[in-house]
Amino acid sequence: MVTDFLKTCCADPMKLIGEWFVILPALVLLLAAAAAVVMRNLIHAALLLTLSFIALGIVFIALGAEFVGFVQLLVYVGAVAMVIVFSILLTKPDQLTKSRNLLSGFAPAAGVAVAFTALAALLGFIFSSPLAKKPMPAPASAPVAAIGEALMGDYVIALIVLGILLTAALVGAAVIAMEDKP
Amino acid sequence: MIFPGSGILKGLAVTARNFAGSYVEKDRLTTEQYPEERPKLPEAARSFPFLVYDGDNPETGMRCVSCKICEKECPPQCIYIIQDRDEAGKAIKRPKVFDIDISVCMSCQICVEVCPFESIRMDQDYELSSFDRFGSLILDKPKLLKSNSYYHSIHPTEAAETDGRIEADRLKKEAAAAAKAAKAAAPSVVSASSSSSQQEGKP
Amino acid sequence: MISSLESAPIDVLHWFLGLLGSFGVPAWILAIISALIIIGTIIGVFLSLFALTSVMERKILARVQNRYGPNRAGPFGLFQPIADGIKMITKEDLVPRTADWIVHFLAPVVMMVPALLVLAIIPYGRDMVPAELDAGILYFFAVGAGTEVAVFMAGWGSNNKYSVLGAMRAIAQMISYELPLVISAIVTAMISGSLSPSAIVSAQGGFAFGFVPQWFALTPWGFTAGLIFYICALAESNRSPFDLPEGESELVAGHLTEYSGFKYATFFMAEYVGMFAICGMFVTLFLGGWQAPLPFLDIIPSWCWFLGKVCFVAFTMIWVRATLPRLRIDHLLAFAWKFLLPMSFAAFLSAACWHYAGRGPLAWILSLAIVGIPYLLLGNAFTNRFSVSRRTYLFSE
Amino acid sequence: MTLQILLAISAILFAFGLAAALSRSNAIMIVIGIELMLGAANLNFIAFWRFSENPSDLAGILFVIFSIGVAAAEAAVGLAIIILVHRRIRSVEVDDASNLKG
Repeated sequence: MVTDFLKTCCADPMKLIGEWFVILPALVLLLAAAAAVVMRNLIHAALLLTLSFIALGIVFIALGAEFVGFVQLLVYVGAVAMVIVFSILLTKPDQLTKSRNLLSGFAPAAGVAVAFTALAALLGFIFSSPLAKKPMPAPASAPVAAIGEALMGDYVIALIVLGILLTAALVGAAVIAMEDKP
Repeated sequence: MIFPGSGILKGLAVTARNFAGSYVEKDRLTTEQYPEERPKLPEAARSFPFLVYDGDNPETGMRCVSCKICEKECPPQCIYIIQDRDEAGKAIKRPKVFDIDISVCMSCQICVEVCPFESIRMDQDYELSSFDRFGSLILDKPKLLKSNSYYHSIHPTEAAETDGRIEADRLKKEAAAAAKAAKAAAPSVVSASSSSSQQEGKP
Repeated sequence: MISSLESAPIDVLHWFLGLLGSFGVPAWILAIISALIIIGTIIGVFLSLFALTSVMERKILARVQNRYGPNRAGPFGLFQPIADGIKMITKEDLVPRTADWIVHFLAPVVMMVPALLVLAIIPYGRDMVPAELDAGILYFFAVGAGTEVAVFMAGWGSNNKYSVLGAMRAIAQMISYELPLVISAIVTAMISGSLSPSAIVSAQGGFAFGFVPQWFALTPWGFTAGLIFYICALAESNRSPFDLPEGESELVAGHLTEYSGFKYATFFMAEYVGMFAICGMFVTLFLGGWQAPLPFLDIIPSWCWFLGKVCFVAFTMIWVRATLPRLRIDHLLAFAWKFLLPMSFAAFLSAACWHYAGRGPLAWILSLAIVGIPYLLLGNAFTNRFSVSRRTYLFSE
Repeated sequence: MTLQILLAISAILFAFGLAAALSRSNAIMIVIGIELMLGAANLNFIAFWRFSENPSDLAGILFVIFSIGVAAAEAAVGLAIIILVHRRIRSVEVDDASNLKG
């Protein structure tokens, strides 16, 4: 194992770094996500969620999907995480730690059990599927120009619908959260 | 209908004019560069008291006669005087010790008001900070004694007035002594002349 | 001679790497060394710019107020940053007892990282981009989003109500101003047809009539978008008049209240480096990047032009700081959502018209109208909305 | 590296998200769990795009872009609802929001 590692290291260091460039952020992603899920302090959970979003973005970039990675960072870190944090601050920041813990009571335990059953089933399918054993193909890239062409060509209707959805969500969120006038 | 944002542009123009102007017109910059340039103090500026002496020798020209009025009048009691005595133990009209604790002094100038011999006056020296907490904030006699010409340099009007008063006093006393001497004719010429010379002090 | 000056930094780097290569250093180590040298140079240049600005800003502000400014440390006060640095390092690093110490500790680090990362994609000169990215502008904004997290962490970790208030204001402000910022930047990408900063710079090359530079800021839509970008850049880098997250007079410095010593210095540094990065982006997007303003001025190396333009934009930011008072928080947010956002959409539309009307006189008139009419209408609505009437005091007199 | 590793990572991430969404009683934690699950789905899309025979077909990437957009809309509306609920019942615990009359 160690000798193998050293051999790869000396033979082609760049290749090794390239592989770890995916694995390391993925490990950070899983650890941060796990910590975010079990954390009692909501703010810590939100910050760890932000970290896992960043790690996910780096995984995307490492896999060659630069554009998506940057969009992930921009939207999730810049907007979604901040909106979550903001709503935590707006809803009783003094009772942060009173949230019920994982695995206390029957219903949460059942939830965790369902989640792990799903995980076991998924892992079973993944490791038994012949498709998933495929080796990594040559590095692929998604040039921004091609993505732009696709967005404005084949997928233009989806893009417009997304725009309408976002506008509706913006207006809807503003209306829902608006202070009711007595 | 006004053009929006014109106010901001106007404000920017004002600050730009100030910025450029401070390099062109020197009198825009009113700040004094303190250690290099000193402020020209107004004549009425006062900091702490000092003792005036006449002539060149501080010891002989001292106006103070150790009457201790200032010591008694001083509200924070920061003046400390011991009268000098000669070998025989007889009091001399001169202080042996004259200390002013300027960490206590409040610059009220009452000592100046009460001094009948025009001896104690207010200084203008304001650079009195020191690293020594106890020693250098107590001004002793050598530090306090400053010449009449120094007094003239800091408070010219007041010093001239004081000199005029002393001179008038002296003239009056001389005239009185002369009149007395003329009236009393012979009997005690020696004692009268000696007493007048003692009172008038050094010119 | 001229061409050698133009590429002098790159030549020096290549010479040094060639020297190392002649000693038999393997190629991949050379690649790492070259990257480290580039990173070190950029960080060095920007940190010394920060040091210079920290004293120049105070001097400029002083001059505006008819004072001298710092002039005691060294000639013209130029050693002031060293004195400040020594002061900051030797200060005690205080952490409040009730603070969320790990968040409190990490905040300055998280603040510094995006500020340095965004420097990677700015074209500093002809063929001088540290990281040539296809989606460079997107990278700039994606990484820049980390600043908000850092500000929030600082505010929350301090466990101080003023800090949390400052952090909440900062987040509200940054999210609000991010939208017009990104939209006005995207306008330039739309016209030049690329998200890569160097492509946008080269799209602004050349001169109309032989002497008028074709910078985007010199077109109606580009001027509008540039102005919006500039205003949002002021807000994003927390500079006056948008500095209420750290308003000293109301929030005792907001999220910075509980920071002292080197952590405070790190925040300060990150803020200034971020300001320079966004100035660099502004220059890249709207002021022609490293292009010379007149054809015959090409003899001056391109990176000098870039540096000069960045310094000029930074100077105007200081100038604005010296002029305008701080906004109120509701005015600030209303300004972003009700004025800047519609105006950035107008700039967007105007740029599209400019492109399709052939970039000629007709395009000028059309795009000017599309930008100008909403500006006048919105601006007048705003000035009427916020105009101050004469106050009457009921119980005085 | 094979596709298996990426798919396993994404499955574990999905399980974490599911566990959070099902077992936490705080509404904000449920939103966090949903975001994690969406992230896992996005990771799957990117992984399949990366290992596909024809990477110039950008369906995977475009789907992720749309999914991120939808997630942003969902987060905005969801958190607005949470703030509204908090304003009504002074709590963000989902168990407390048991009254249909609002």
